Amino acid sequence: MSEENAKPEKAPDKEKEVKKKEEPQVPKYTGYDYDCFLAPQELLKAVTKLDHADFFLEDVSCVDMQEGFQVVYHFDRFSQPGRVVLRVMISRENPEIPSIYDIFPGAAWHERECFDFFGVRFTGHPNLIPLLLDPEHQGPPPLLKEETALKDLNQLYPDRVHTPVSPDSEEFVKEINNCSNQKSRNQS
Amino acid sequence: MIEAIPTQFIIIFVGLLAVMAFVGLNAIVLVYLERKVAGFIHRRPGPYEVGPPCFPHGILQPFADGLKLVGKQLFTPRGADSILFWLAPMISIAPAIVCFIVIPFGPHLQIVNTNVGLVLILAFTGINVLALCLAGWASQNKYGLIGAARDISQGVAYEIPLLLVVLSVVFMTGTFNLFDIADGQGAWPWQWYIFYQPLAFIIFFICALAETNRNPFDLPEAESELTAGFHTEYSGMGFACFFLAEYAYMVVASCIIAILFLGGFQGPVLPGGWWFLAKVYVLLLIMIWIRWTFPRVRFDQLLNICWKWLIPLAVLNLLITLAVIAI
Amino acid sequence: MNLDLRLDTSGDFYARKFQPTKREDTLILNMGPQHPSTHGVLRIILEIDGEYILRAEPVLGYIHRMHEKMAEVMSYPQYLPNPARTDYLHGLAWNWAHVAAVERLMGLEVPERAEYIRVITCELNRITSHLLWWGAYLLDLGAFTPIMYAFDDRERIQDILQRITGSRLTYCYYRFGGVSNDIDDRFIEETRKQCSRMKPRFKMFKDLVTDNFILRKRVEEIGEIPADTCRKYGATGPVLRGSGVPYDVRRAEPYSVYDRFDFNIPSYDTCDAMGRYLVRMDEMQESIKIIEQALDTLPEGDYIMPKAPKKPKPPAGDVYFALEGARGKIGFHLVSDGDKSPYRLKLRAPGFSNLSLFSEVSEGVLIADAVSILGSLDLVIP
Amino acid sequence: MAQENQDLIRPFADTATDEPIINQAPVQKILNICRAMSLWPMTFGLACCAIEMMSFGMARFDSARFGAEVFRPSPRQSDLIIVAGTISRKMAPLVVRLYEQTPAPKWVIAMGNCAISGGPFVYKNQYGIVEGVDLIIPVDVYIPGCPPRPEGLLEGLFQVQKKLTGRRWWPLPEQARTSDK
Repeated sequence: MSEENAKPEKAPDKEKEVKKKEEPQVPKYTGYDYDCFLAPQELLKAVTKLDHADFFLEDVSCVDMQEGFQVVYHFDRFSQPGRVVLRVMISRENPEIPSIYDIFPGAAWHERECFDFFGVRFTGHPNLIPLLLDPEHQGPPPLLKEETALKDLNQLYPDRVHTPVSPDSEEFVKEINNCSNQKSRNQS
Repeated sequence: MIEAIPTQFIIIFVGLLAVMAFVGLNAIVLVYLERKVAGFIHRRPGPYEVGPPCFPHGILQPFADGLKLVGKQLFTPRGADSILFWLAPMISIAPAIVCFIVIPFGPHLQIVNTNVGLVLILAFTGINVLALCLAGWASQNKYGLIGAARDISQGVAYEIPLLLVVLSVVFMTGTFNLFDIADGQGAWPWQWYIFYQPLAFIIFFICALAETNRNPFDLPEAESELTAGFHTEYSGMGFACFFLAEYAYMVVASCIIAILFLGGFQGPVLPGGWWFLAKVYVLLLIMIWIRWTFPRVRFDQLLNICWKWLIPLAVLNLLITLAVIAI
Repeated sequence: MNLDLRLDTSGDFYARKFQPTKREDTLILNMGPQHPSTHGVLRIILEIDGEYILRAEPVLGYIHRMHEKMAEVMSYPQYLPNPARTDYLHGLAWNWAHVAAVERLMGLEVPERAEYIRVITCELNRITSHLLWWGAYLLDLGAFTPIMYAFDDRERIQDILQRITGSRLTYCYYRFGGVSNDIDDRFIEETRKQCSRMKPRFKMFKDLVTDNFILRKRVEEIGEIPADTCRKYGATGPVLRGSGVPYDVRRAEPYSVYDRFDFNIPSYDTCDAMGRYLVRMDEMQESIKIIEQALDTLPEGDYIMPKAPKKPKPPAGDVYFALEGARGKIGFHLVSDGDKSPYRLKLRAPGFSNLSLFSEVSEGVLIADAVSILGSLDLVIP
Repeated sequence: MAQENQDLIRPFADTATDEPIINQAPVQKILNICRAMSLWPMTFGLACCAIEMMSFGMARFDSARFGAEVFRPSPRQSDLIIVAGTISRKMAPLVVRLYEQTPAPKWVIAMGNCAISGGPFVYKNQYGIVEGVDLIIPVDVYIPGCPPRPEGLLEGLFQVQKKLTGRRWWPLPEQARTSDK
């Protein structure tokens, strides 16, 4: 479990330099302090945990890829800054994911935006109507990619494991409590 | 044949024509003055280039604006009550003109000298509220409706301290006749009633700002809240009439203040008419100055000022006046 | 004559979704999209009882300009001029966010001088943004004159920036690995002069406007946003700092050379519009402090990395870069597949999150207060 | 591009207006001069260009000098519609409505590249904007720029005045410069 989250930027500086020489194709800096994949049904549990840990929602976005839609949730914290990113894979055929509106009401518009651009349906959202798009917009959601342009997870995130983490796991709890940006984000 | 028309009627007729010319001229001067003063406060030139070289500083700007408004398409919105919609600007401008009939501009410059001059003016200026109410209601526009509602509550509220303050002056002088009130004061500032009634003057000035819908009390047409308030739907001359009426009421209010508190046409050296004009224009300049300086108050604050402060103070002022007179 | 004013919004999609409640005496009012106080083209559907707002729902998207789609179509350098158009008041910050996200992804080093130049220009731009907000906010409150004074300073700063960046408003000055051209002595001199000119003017602004009692009555205790509401909605920037949380990206996750400067993060725990107002007024002074420090310690060197790639092809992966704009936290989530254009770009516009709490805050306030709250959020609608 | 999106373009605005009551040439000529000298713009900003439109009214450029001072928020009272910014498809019907709400002698300035042709936001498969405001309302003067400088907008105002009265009222910049020497 710990291996899949040991990302290059979390590594100490020396190792980072070494890795850069070995694999120049991996981004040096990602801006994430904790990065994990989640199963859709466990999203709400994880978000509740983040809420209790005083995180705030930065945004909700969506990436269209071969395996389906990757819905990305970014969280950060005021008191002890450290960015957590939750990634949830959902299928292209049935793009449904629970809405986190009840926990973070600020997610409502971000989710509506995803609905606009990708057609992802957020179950439990109170008002899932077009936000930015013209309600008379015709045709498929505009940010969907053509079949030929789709990339898969291994192409986009080489070099890491994509199996979901459980929000109950010790590691998740530890990471969200301890995450801070001291190392990975000092960029000067 | 000539005898069939009473002289009084001819005087009023000629006087009305003169007053209309005066109101029109005043509006033109005030529009220009307002923009120039605004420009001065904003540190920019204001109207400057319009007009041939023989009319520098954009003096012709108000004429261009006026003629342009005359040439604008008149527009009755769908769903509006067209009779009331077009009646409203007329009702707004007409009483303003009538008010000028009883105002003594100078010792010998008054069209009708009547014993109830002050009452007449207060009565006629009250009609403006009705006009704005009709305008807002008949134009089938929600902003207009809210503007009208604001105007009614504002107008009704501010009539009360206004009347109370006027009463205290009337008790002092014992007359409603504007000429007599002005005549009763001396030529020098310490002989004016502002010296005896400073509180009344302040209350009256604030009420006058509110009654004429000037900033900071311009809530019926609050631009950033209600786009243009009660005259949102008016184009061309309808809008111009409201504009004209606003300036006419400003002049009326300044005239009344000048008569009640600043000695009217009284003044040393110069003939009375000039003194009157000077006082009125100083008051108008202060009004313009206030407009470009202050933010707008909120609606409930506006009413609070009136009900919680001005009315009790006006009553107090009246009681003190009565006590002093009785003693 | 049709007097049933409740019915006439029915022709529109959003109005149909916004049905009036069962009460008979309410009015549905459409504020915008063309309304002087919604700053551009925001539309707010209000249900009002008299002048009290029962419900408010902002409708946006009237200037949705497809920035995210455009990023996928265009290559990185082609997309350079566009982020500034997302938030046209603080264009340099967006420009920076785009450039920096790509730099982080590629591991590009930026010369120190370029970082200093970026800080100076970005802070100048932040002052212009706050000045415009200040003028426009007072315009919302009915005072016309302050905006003229604000534009006086704004135009001077724009002249300084224009000489060096080449545009007045929608800047495209930063390049991958540096900035497009070096600053010269005249720029430094003019900036110093402007900084020393601004300082007494803030005192004048305070005496002239901030201490005005009518203004105080209009903004104090209006639109109280508790810090927890900010957290729930993800509000950042002056809105958050006006609620007593001194969170600033420049301090929380220092990017560029911000950790070398000494500046305060102003915050007021009154949570009301006055707090947000004062935060912005203080922030301008802090920006001047930063600019002066940066000018004093400006290092020599390259203004752009000599071997900066003209057509960058960052490696596959994703990056999240956040920086502090005038309105709050700007986020760039860039997903790259190793090609010449991004695979997916998500922009986090701070105004988006800040506006989403409006409907909660504006419940039960007067229309005039709603205008005041809306102004104090300082919106540039995405 | 235009052909692909033909079905999505909004209908053209209704441009019918009333005949003038006094349709005499000299009267109309005088009125036209007055109109040219008092063009009241509508406070109608759409995007970035709106900020430059604000600068145009502010102390430095001061449109008041040329009579275009009174920014009216209500379309009923304005003569000049400055379309300042990108017209999204969502906004297009409202632009048409605002145009139709403005009473008869009215002029339209398309300010900036977005209003002229869609500007930088035109690319393959774009889904959200109208490529040029002249597809939905008639335009009198186009001002290129992204955004145009306030001086450009002033020049656009002069062009509207020229269109109205048939002559240019203010000296050209070159002449102004030579007359200074």
